[in-house]
Amino acid sequence: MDNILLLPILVPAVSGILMLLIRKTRGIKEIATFFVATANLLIAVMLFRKELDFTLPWAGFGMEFSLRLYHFSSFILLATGFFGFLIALYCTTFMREKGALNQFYSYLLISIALVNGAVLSDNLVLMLFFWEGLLVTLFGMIFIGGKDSFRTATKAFIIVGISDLCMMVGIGITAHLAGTLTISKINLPVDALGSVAFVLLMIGAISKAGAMPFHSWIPDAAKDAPLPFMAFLPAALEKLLGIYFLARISLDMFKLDASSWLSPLLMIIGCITILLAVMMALIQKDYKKLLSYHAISQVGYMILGIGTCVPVGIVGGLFHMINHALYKCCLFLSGGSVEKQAGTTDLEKLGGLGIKMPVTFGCFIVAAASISGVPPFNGFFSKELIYDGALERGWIFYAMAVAGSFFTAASFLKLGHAAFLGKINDANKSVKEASWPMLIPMVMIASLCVLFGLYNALPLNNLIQPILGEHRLEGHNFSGMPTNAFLVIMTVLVLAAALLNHYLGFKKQGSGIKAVDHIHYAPVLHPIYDRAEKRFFDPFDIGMRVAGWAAKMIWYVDRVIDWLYDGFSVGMTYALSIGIRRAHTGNYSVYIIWSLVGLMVIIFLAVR
Amino acid sequence: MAINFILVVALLLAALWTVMTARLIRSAFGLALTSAVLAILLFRLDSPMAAVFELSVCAGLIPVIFVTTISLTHRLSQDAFQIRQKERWGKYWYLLVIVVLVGVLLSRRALLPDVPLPVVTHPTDVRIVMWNMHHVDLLGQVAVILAGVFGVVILFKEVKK
Amino acid sequence: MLPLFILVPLFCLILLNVPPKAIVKRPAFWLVAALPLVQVFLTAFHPVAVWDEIRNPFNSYFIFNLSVDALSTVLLLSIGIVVFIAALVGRYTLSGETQRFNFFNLLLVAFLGMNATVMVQDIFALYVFIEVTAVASFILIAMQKDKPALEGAFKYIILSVVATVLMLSSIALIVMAAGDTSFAAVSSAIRAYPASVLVKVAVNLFLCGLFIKAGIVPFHGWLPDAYSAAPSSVSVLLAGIITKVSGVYVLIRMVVTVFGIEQSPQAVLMFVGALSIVAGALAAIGQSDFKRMLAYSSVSQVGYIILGLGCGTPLALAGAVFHLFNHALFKTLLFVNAAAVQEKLGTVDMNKMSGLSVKMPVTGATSVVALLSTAGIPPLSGFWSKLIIAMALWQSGQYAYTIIAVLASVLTLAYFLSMQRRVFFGKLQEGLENLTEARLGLILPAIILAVVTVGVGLAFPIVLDKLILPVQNILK
Amino acid sequence: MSPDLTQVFWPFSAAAILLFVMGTYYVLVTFNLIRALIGVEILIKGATLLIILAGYVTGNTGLTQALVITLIVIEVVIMVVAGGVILCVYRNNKSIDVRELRSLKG
Repeated sequence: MDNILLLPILVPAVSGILMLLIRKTRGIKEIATFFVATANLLIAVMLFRKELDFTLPWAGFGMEFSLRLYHFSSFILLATGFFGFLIALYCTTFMREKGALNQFYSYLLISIALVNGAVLSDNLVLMLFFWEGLLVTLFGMIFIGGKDSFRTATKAFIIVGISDLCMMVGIGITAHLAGTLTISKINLPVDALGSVAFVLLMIGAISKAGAMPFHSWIPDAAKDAPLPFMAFLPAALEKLLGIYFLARISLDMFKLDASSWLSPLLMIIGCITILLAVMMALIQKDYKKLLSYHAISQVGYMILGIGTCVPVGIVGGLFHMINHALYKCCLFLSGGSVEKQAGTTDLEKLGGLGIKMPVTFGCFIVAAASISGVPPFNGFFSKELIYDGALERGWIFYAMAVAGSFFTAASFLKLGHAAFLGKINDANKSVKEASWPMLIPMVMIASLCVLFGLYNALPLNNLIQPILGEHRLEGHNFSGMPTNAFLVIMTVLVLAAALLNHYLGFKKQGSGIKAVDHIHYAPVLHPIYDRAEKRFFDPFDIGMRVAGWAAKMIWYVDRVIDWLYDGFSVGMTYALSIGIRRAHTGNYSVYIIWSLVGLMVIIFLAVR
Repeated sequence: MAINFILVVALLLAALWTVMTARLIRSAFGLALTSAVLAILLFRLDSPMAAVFELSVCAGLIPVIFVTTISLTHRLSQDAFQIRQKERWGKYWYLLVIVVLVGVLLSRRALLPDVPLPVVTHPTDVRIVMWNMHHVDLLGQVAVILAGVFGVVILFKEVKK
Repeated sequence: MLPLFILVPLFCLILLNVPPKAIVKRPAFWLVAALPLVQVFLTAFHPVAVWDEIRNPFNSYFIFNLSVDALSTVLLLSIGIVVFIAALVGRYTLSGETQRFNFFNLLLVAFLGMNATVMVQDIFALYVFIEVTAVASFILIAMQKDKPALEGAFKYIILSVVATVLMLSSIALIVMAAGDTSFAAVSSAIRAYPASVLVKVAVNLFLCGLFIKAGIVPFHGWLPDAYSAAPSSVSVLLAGIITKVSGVYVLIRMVVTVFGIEQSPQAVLMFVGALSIVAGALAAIGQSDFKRMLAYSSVSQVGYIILGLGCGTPLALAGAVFHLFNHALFKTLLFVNAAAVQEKLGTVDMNKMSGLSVKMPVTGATSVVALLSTAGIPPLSGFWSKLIIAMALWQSGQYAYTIIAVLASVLTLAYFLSMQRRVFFGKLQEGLENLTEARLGLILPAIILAVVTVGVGLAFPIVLDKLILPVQNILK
Repeated sequence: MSPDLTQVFWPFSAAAILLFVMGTYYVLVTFNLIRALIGVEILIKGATLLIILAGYVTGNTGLTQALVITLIVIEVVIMVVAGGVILCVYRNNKSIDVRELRSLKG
C-alpha cells in the first residue's frame, strides 16, 4: 500500500515521456496533459493528510530510495497538483499556436513529477536527483521559447547549476556531520561546520526560489520562455520547492534559533531581495518583466519570515509562500491573457484593456491587491505576520519590509493603470476577453486569494501551523485578524501613501506630452536637469528622483552581478585557457621535458 | 672485473660517438657499435642468449632499418654538411659536460640496492622460462610481429597520387 | 576459457590473412564486429568467476596464467563495446576496401592486446601487451598518411617509447627486489620493504610511465595531437578505450593489486588528478578543433578517475572504475558524433559550422546526451560516477580536492555548452543548406551509445550493484 | 651481497643511467627525426642493460634473458613502424626536420 507514494512521481513522468512521442495530432496533447494533471491533483488530494513511508533499497552507502509523506510534503504536493492542473487547463488554449508543443507538455509533466519527487524524498541524494532534474526541464523550457533563448537558457543553467553545486557540497558536509542521508533523521546543531553546511544548502534553496543574487536569469527568462512556464515554474513550483527546502533545513535539519548569526543573515538576504528587486520592478516597461521582478521581491518576504526564527514570522513566511504562489500565478496568467489577446506585453502599447477584458481585469485587481497587502486579501495577512516577526527581531528589518510594500503597491498601481485603464490604443480596439479555459484558472485563483484572506483560519489551521507543530507554536494561533493594531495602521498608512503618490504623479503627468500610463516611470528616466529648479520643492518628484537614482544604481549593481557571471569568470577562464594552450607548442621535446620534470619531482618527493 | 670496467667505458664512448658524430649514417653505425659492445657485456653477465639476440638483431637488423630509412629519405650536400658540423659542436658539447657531471655524481656514492637481493639458488634455463613459463609473452611477440607486418605493408607502400 | 579471449582474435587474424584477399575482404567486417559483441554478451550476462573454472583443452597445453576479477570484467565489457563501435565507424568512414581491411586487422591486434592486458598477472606481460596495443595504434593513427596524422603518430611513438623505458627500468629494479615479475611475487616484495629507496624509485618510475600512457597532466603532451590527427574511427578507439586500458586500467591495477594503496604515492596521484581535471578543462575551453577539444576533455575526465584512485577508499575506487566505464561510453559517443560531422562536412573546425542540429538532428541530440553525461548532469550516468567520487573524497577528508572536482564540472559544462552552441545550435551556416544527416552506419552507434548512457544512468543501482561495487573487493 | 656483486653493480647501473642521459639529450636536442629515433634506441639499450644486470645480481638470468629477448622483438617492431612513419613524413614534407612537425599545437 505504501508504494502508492510512487504514483505522484511515476504518473506524470511516464506520461511526460510518452508525450514526446505524440507528434502530429492536434489537441490530443492538450487533453492528455490536462487529464494527467487532473489525475495528479486527485492523487494529491487522496494523499492529503496521510502519513506514509516508502523505502526501496537503491545504491547502497545510505543512498536509499525513500519517500516520506507527512503534513508538510502532502501540503506541497497538493499545491503542486493544484497549480499543475490550472496551468494544464490554461495551456489548452494559450499554447495552441506555439511550436515545440510536445516538448513543452513533456517538460511540464516531467517538472511536476520531479517536484513531487523532490518534495516526497526523504533522502538527500534522492532529493538532489529530482532537484537537479528540474535543471534539465528548466533548460529545455527556456530553450524552446524562441530564437534568442539559448543564451538565456545557458545563463539560467549556469547560475542554477552553480548554486546546485553549492548544495551538493552542502549535502556532502551534512551527510558527513550527521552520518546519515535520511532527512528525517538529521538534526544538527549550527556549529562552525554546521553553519557552513547550512549556508551551502541555503544557497541551493534560495536560488531555486530565486532570491538575490541568484535571480538574474528570471527576468531574462520571462522575456523568452513561454508564459505558462513562467507562471508555473519560477513563480509557483520553484518557489514552493525552494521555500519548502529552506523551511526544512531551518526547522528540521538544523537547530536554527534566533541567537544564531544565520538568522540575521537570512533576514538581511530577505530584506535586500525585497528592496532591490522591487526597485527594479518599478522601472520596468514590460508586463512580464515587471512581474518577474516581483517574483524575486516576494521571495524576500518569505526568506525574511523564515529567517526571523520566531513562530509568527515562520508561519507568516510559509503562509506567504502559498499566497504568493497563488497571486503571482494569477498575475502571470493575466499577463498571458493580455499577451494572447493584445499580442504584446509592452506597457507602452497597452492601455484601456479593462473594459475589453473585464474578467481578466477583475482577477488582476484581486491579485494585485493581494500582492500589495491590501486588506482583506490573503497577502495582507501573511505580510502582517511577517512584519510582526520582523519587528520582534529589529525595527530595521521591519522598516525595509514596509518600504518594499510601498514600492510594491506603487508599481502595481502603475501596472494596472498602464495596462487596463487610460486611453485605449488604436491597435487594441478589437481586443476581446480571453476564452474560458484561460479564465477559469484565473478566477479560481483569484477567489482563493479572497478566501484565504477572509477565512484565513482555513489555510493557517489546516496547512501552515501543523508544519511547525504544537511545541514550536507555544500555544499561539495566528489565524483571524492581526492582533497588533500598530502594524495594521502602519500598513494602511503605507498603502494610502502609495495611492497618494500615484495620484499625485498622475495629476502631474496627466496633462503632459506623454501618455497617461507613462506616469510612473517617466520621472525616473526623464532627464532631471532642465526641470530641477521647478521640481525642487516637489516632495513627490524628489522621492521619485531618489527612487530613480536608486533604481539606476541598483540597475548597475544588477549589471555587476551579471558581469560577474558573464564577464569576469568567463574572462578569467579564457585567460587561463589561452595560457595553457600557448604552452602546447607542438614541439615534442617540450612534452618530453614536462614529463621528465614531472618524473623527477615525483621521484624526489618519494625518496626524500 | 677490469675487463668489465673497460667494456662499460667502451659502451659509453660508443654511445657518446653515436650522439656526437655529425653524419647521420655514422650515427647509425655508432648505434650498431654500441649494441655490439652491449652484447659482449650481456655475455659477461651470464646472459648468452640475450647477447646473441642483441648482437644479431640490435647490432645487425636495426642498423639495416636505419640505413634503409636514411637512404630512402635524404642525403645532405657537402656544403650543408660542413655548416651542420660547425653548428653541431655548439649544440652537443653540453652533453660532454653533463655526462662528466653525472658520472662524478654517480661515483661519489656507490649505487647499491638497499634491499636484500633474492638470490635464486637454482637458476632456471632461459629456454625453460621462455617455452614453459611465459607462454603469454610468446603470444605477445606473435601479435606484435603481426602488427609490425601490417605496419610495413601499410607504411612502406608508396602512395599513388 | 580465459585464453580464448586472446586466442580467438589471434586465430581470426590468421584466418583473415591466409586465404586470398579477395575472398576475405568483405566478411572481414562481420568477423571483427561479431567478436566484440560476443564479448559484450559474455561479460554482461555471465558471472565472471565461472570462467576460471571452465576447463578447456587449451589449459593443458598452454600456461597463460590469466585471471579475471571484477575490475577486469568492467574493462572487458568496455573493450567489447568500444571496439564494436569503432568497427562500425571504420566501415562507414574509411574509404577503400584495402584501407578498411587493414583497419580491421589492426583493430583485431589492438583488441587482442587490450583483452590480454586486462587479464595477465605479470608485470612484464603487462608491458608486452601494452606495447602490442600501442604498436597497433601507432599504425592506425598514421594509416592515412596525411601530414597531421604522421605528426601525431610520431609524437605518440616518441612519448610512448619514453614511457616504455621508464616501465622497463622499473621492471628491472623490481626484479632486483622480488626476483620475479608475477603480480604475487612483486606485491609481496614491495610490501616487505616499504622504506626501501629502490622500491620507491621502482614504484614511481612505473607510475610515471603509466601517466604518460594515460595522458595525465603534465605527461599528456602527445595526447591531443594523436587524438585530433587520427582518422575518426581510430580516434574513437584511442579515446574510448586504448589509453584507458593501457594507461588508466594498468594504473589502477598496479596501484591497487600490485603496489598496494599504502605503498603508492597517494598525494601525488591526487595532485596530478586534480591538475589534469583543471588544466584539461581549461585547455578544452578555447579549442576550435572539435576533436582536439574532445581530447582535452578526455584528459580532464581521466583526472577524475585518477583523483578517485588516489583517494584510495573502496567507495572512491568504485567511483573511479564507474567513471572509467562511463567515460568509455560518453567519450566514444562524442567521437562518433565528431566522426559524423567530419564525414558530412569534411572538417572538424568548429568555426566553420553552426546550426547543424537542424540538418543532423540525431547527431545533435546524441551529443547533448553525451555532454550532459560528461558534465555530470543527472540522471545520466556521468553524474553518478562523479557524485560517488566527490562523496568518497569528502568522506576521506579531502575537502579541497572535492571542491576542485565539483567546480571543474562547471568548466566542463562551459566548454561543452560553447561547443554545442557553436556546432549544433544557432543559425545554420551558410552553404550548408544541402547538408543531410550522416548515414545509418554512423547514426546507429551514436543511438546505441546514447541509449546505453541514459540506461546506465537510470538503472544505475543495478549497474552499480552488479558491475561496479564488486570492484571494491580487489582492495582486500 | 657479496663484494663481487657490489663491484659489478655500480659501474653497470651507472652506465645505464649515463645511457639514459645521453639518449634523452639526443632526443631533446636534435632536429632530425632519425636521430631522435637513434636516441630512443640508446634509451632502450640502457633499459636492456639494467634488466640483465638485475638478473645477474639475483642469479635469475633465465628470467631476465627471456624478458630481454621479448623486449628486443618489440623494440625491432617499434623501430620498423617508426621508420615507416618517418619515411611517410619524408614523402609528405620532403624533409625529416622535427621543426616541420609542429603544426598541431594549442
